[in-house]
Amino acid sequence: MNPRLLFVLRRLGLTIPVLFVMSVVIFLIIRLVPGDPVRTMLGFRATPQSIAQVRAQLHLDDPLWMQYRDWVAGVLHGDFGQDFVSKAPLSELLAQRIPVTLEITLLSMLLAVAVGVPLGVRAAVGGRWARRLTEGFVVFGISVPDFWLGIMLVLLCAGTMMWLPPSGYVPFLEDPGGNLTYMILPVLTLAVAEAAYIIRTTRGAMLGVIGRPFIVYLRAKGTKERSIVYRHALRNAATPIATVIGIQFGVLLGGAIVVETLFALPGVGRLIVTAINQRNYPVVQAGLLVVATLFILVSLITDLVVGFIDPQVSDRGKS
Amino acid sequence: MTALLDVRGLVVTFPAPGSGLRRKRVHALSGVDLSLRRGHTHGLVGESGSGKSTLARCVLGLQRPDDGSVVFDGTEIVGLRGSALRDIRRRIQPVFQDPLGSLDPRWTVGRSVRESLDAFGVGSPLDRERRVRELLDLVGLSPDHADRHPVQLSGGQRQRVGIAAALASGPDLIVADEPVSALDVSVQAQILNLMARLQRDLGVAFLFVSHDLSVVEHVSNEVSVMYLGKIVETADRADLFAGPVHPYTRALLDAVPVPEPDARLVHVPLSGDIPSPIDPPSGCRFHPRCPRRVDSCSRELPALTPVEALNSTGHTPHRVACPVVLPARP
Amino acid sequence: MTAKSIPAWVTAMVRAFFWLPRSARAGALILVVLAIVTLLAPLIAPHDPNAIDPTHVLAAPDLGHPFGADALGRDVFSRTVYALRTSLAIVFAAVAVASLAALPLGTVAGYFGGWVDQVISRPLDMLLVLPALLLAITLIAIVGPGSIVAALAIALIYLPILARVQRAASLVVAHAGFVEGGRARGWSSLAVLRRHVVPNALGPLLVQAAILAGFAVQIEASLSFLGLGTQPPTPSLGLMLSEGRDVLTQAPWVEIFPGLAIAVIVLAFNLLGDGLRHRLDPQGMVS
Amino acid sequence: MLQIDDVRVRIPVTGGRWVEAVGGVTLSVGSGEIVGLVGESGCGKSTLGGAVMGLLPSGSQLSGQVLLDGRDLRGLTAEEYRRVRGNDIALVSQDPSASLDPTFAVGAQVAEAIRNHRDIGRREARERAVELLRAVGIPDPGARYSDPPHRFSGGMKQRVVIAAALANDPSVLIADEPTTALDVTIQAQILHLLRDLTVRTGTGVLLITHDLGVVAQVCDRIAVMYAGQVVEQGTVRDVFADPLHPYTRALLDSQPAAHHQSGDLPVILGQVPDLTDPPAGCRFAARCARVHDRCTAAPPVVETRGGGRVACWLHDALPPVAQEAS
Repeated sequence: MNPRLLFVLRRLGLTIPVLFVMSVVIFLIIRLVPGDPVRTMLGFRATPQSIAQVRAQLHLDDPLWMQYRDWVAGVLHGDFGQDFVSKAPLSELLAQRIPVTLEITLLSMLLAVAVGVPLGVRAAVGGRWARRLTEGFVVFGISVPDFWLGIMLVLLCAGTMMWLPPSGYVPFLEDPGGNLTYMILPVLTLAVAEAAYIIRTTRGAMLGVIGRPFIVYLRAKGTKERSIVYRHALRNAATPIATVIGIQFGVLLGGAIVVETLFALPGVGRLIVTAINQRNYPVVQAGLLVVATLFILVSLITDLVVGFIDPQVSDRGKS
Repeated sequence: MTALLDVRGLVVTFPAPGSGLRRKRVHALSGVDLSLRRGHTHGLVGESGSGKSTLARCVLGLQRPDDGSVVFDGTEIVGLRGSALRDIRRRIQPVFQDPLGSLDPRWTVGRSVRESLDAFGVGSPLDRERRVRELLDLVGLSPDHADRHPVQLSGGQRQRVGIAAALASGPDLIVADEPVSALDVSVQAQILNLMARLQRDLGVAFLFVSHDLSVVEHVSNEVSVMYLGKIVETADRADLFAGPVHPYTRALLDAVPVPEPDARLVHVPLSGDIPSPIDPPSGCRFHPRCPRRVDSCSRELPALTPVEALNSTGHTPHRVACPVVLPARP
Repeated sequence: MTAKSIPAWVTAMVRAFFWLPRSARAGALILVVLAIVTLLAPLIAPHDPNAIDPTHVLAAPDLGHPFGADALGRDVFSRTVYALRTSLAIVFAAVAVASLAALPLGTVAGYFGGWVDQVISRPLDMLLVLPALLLAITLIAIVGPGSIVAALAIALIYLPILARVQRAASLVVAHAGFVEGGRARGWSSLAVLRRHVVPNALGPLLVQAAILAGFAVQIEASLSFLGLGTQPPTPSLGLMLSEGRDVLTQAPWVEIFPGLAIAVIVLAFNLLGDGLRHRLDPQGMVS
Repeated sequence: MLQIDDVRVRIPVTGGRWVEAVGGVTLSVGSGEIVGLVGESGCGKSTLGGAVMGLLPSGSQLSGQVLLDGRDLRGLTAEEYRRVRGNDIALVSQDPSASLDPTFAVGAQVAEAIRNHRDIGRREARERAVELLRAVGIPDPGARYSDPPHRFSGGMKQRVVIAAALANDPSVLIADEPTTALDVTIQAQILHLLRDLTVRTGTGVLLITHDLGVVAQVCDRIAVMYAGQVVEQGTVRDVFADPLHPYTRALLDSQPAAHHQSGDLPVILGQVPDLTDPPAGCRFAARCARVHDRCTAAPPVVETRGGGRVACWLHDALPPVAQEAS
C-alpha cells in the first residue's frame, strides 16, 4: 500500500482510543465528585424528591456502562443533554459558543504564525540586530502573562485608543466589521505569547538544520543561499515548528478561557468557567468534550502535516 | 584441551524499529556455533548486519538469546541470574568500541577502573586503590591518570583505561567489540600491541570483533566470518587468509584495499547491497550476491561443515557453510 | 578568616552560581532575592496584607504604600509580598511533586524500554490529550477550587512533560557504553541505574523543571484569576488582578504591580532554565 | 586542473587564539588524475578540502593561492564562488546519509545540482538527472527518482551524491573520505565507480582519506599530511615502495596488513603538536625516530625521483624545489 495512505490510516486509527479515553474521563467527572453530585448541584435545600428526580433525569441510577453508552450515543447524534440551570438544550448553546472560541484561537494562531515564522528565520540567519530584537521580543512575550497583557492593553485603550472597544461581542454574520473590531484586543493578547514561542522554535530549529552537513553539501553544489534557507532549511525545520504550533494550539484553547472571561466574549471557555462555579456539571462536561475534541483534531492535523512534509516520519509511522 | 567458550545454535531476534501491531523482527543471529580456546584470540569479522556485535553481547550476558547455548568453562550462562551470573561476569569482561562512550564522563579514571573491584568487593578500599595503580601501570598509564576525567585523555589513553577496567577483575576472557576502529592507525598499532602483550603475559583469551580484516588477521589465532546472522567460514588464521573457500570470504578479502599499489584491485567488486536483517534472503543468506550460486542455494540453508582437506596447520578444523564449493562428501 | 569558617554548602552554592552562564546568574539572583522576600514576608511587608483601611481606598503609590492601595484600602505592596509567598509555595510544591514522580517513571521507562515503557508512557501520554489549563480545570471541576488543588493540578500537567524528558535522557544514557559496562562489571540493573543512569540523565529534567516553574506561576495566576485557584482572603497574584479589574482606570497600580511580579518570576525562571540548558542539556532534549 | 600554492588556513578558537590547521601546502591535481591526500585525524586534510571549496568555518583566514584552470579562486565574490561550486569543483563527503536533504526526493537533489548552474527547464533537468542516476548504477532510476534518501542504503546514497557532484562535468572533484562510512564490499563498489567515471570524463580527483589501502588501490599520486603540512608527495608506486619521510614510513609500517605474522607493530610514540602554537622546525621532530639537531629549523622541501617531494633534513642533499613551481 502507498506508505503515505498507510500513515494517514494508522494515525487516524491512533486517534480513536484517544477519543475514547478522553470521553470516558470527561464522562466520569460527574461521578467522581466527592459526595452526591446531585446534592452538590442542588445545594443544601434539596428535598429527597427533587434529588431523586434529578438523578432519574441524569440517568445516574443506571449501570455506569449504560450511562456512558447513552451519553456517547446522544453526543454522536448532536444531543449534549440539557443545561442544568436554564434547562435549554446544550447543542444550541454550543452552536453559539463554539464559533467564538474558534475565531479567537484561529485568528491568534494565524497572526502568530504570520509574524513568528519569518521573524524566527531572520533571527536564525540574519544579522546581530535581527537577533537582538527578536530575542527581546521573545523574552517579553514569554514572560508576560497573557491575561495581564490583556488588562494592560485595555488600560492603554482607555487612555489613548478610545475607538477600540475594551470588551463585548457581535457575531460576524451580523456585523463583520464590528466583530473584527471586538476581536482585535483578545487576539492581540493571545498572539503575543504565541508569536514568541513560534519565533523561538523557528529560530532553534533553523539553527539546528543550518548546522547539519547537508547544508554544507548544498553550498558545495552551488545552491543559492536564499534557496538553502527557504527551500531546504525551512522545510527541514518545519517538523518542529508544526509540532509546536499543534501543542501551542492547546495553550491557546486554555488562554481563550481566560481571555473570554477578560473581554466578556461568549465562548466555550467562559461557558465552562461559569458552569464550574454554578456546579452545572452537564455544561462542564459538554464544554470540556468540545474543547478536548478540538485539540485532538488539531494534533491529528499537525501530525498529518508533519508526515507530508517529512517523508521519514510517514515511513516510520512514529509520531 | 576443552574449549573455554562454546557457543551452540545461538538465535537472537529483536523487534524492528517502528510501531504497529504486526511488527517485523530483526534476525540478528540465526543459529551460530563458535568455540574459543583458553588463551587464544578468536577474530570475528563481518559487515553491518552480520550480527557480530550481538554475538559479543550474548557472550557477555547482556543479550538474552531466543535459543541456543553459551557455555563458558563448563557453565551454561544463558538464563543465569543473580550471584551465579555475577561470578561468570567476573571472568568475562568487555572492551567497547568508543573509548569515550564507554567511560562514565562524571567519573574519574580511577573509579572507572575500580568499578568491577567495587562490584565484587575485592579486598579493602586501600587494596583496590593499589590495584588500580598496578592496572594503570600495566596498560602503560601513569598512576596520576587515576584522578583525571575521560575528557582530559586522548583516544588511545581512554582505550587503555577501558582495557585496564576490563582486566581489573582478572578475567579469563575479554570480549572486545571493535576496540580499535575509532582510533587512528598509529594509535591503533599501540593498542593492538598492548592487547597482544597482555595475552602473552596474562594468558587471557580474546573474542575480537571487528569489521577490519587486516586487524583481525593481525591479532587472531582463529577467525570466523559472519554474514547476515550466520557464520559462513571458520578456520585457523593462516588457513583462512591463505585459502579462503566460501565465496563471501573470498569477495570480502578481495574488497579490502591493501596498501600495496602492485596488488591493485582488479576483481569486479561484489555487486548489490547487503540485504536487511529484517527480511533476510531465504536459503543461503549470501545467495542473491553470490557469483557461484546454483538453484538450490535459495532453498537450502547450508550448515557449517568441516573440511579435513583444507586443514593444513592448526587444531581448528576449517569449516565452511557452502555446498557448492565443497568437494562431495564421501 | 580561614576557609574553614565558611560552611561547605555556601562555597558550593557560590561555585554553582559562577558555573552558570552570565544571563542565568541574573535569573538566579532574582530568584534568591524573591525567595528571601517571601521567607521574610512578615518582616518586609509594612502592613497586614488583609487589613482594610477605609482612609486609603484606591490611594496612589506613596512612601507608606509604595504600590498604592486597593479598593478596600489594603496595601498593594504587602499583598504582593504575601501573594508571592502563596504563588511560590504552590509552584514549588507542584514542580517538586511532579519532578519526584517523573524521575523514577521516566528513568525506568527509558532504561528498560519495551513493555515497561509502554505501561508507563501510554497512560502519561493520555494526560497530554487535554490542553494544560483544561486538565487543571477538569480536576478542579471534580474536586473543587483551592490552593492545594491548584498545586496538584499543576503537578498533574507537568508530570507527563517531565517524565517524557527524563525518559528521553535516560534512553540516551542507557545506550552509552559505560552503562552496559557497569552491568558487565558485575553491578545489578538497579545499581547501574543509580550509579550511572540517573546522575548522567538528570540534567535535562532540572532544565525542564526550572523552565516549567516559571510557567507554573502563570498557570496558578490564571486559575486564581478565574476564581478556580487560591480563594479569598488569602492574597494571590491572580486574585489581585481579578479584583483590580473593576477599578482599572481609576487605580491602575492595583493591576500593574502584581502583573509585573508575575512577569519577573517567569523571566527569572526562564533565564535560569536557559542557562542550565546550555550547561546540562547539550543535546537539546528539552523543547 | 587544480593548483594549490602555499596555502595556509587559520581557524579562530575560543580565547582569541588561532589554530593553524593548514600550514603552507603546495599540491596539484591534473586532469583525469586521482591524488590521494592522507593523514590522521586533525592533520588538516579536510580543512584543505574546505579551503578549495571556499567553505571554511566563518572567521577563518586563508593565504596562498588556489588556482582552478589558471583562475585564482581566492579573490572571488560569494556569488562568483557559488557559480564555481558544483560546476567547476564538486564535493563528495564522508557520510552519504548526512549529505542529502532528508525531506527532498533524491532525483530532485540531482536535478537541483544541474539547475543551479544551467538555465534549463524542470523536465529537461529531470531527464538528465535520471540519466545520471542510471550512470552511477541506481537500478530503475526513473521510478526511484521521487524516493526520499532514507529509502536508500548507504552505498546507494553515496551513488546519488556522486551523481549530483558529477552532474556538470566539473574539472576537479574533492572526495572527502567518500567510503569511510561504508562496508568493505560496498566501499570497493564506490571506489570502482568513482575511478571509472572520473577517468572517463577527465575529472581530476583529490581523494582525502585516512586509509593508505584506499590510496594504494585507486590513486595515481599521494600526498601525506602531518600537522597541517604535506611532508611527502609523489607517485603512489614510488612512495609506497620507498617512503623517504620518516612519518610516511612509520605510517606504512603501523598498518597491520603489512605484517602477515603476529608480533609487535611499529608504533609512533608521542602526540601530535598543538596547532595553536606549532613548533618552529619540523613538526614531526618530537616523535621522529631519526630526529637530530637540524630538525629544530624548518626542513627543506626537496625534489625526489619521479617528480616527488619530501620535506625532511635527511634528504637535504637532493635538489631543492624551485620556488615558482608550476
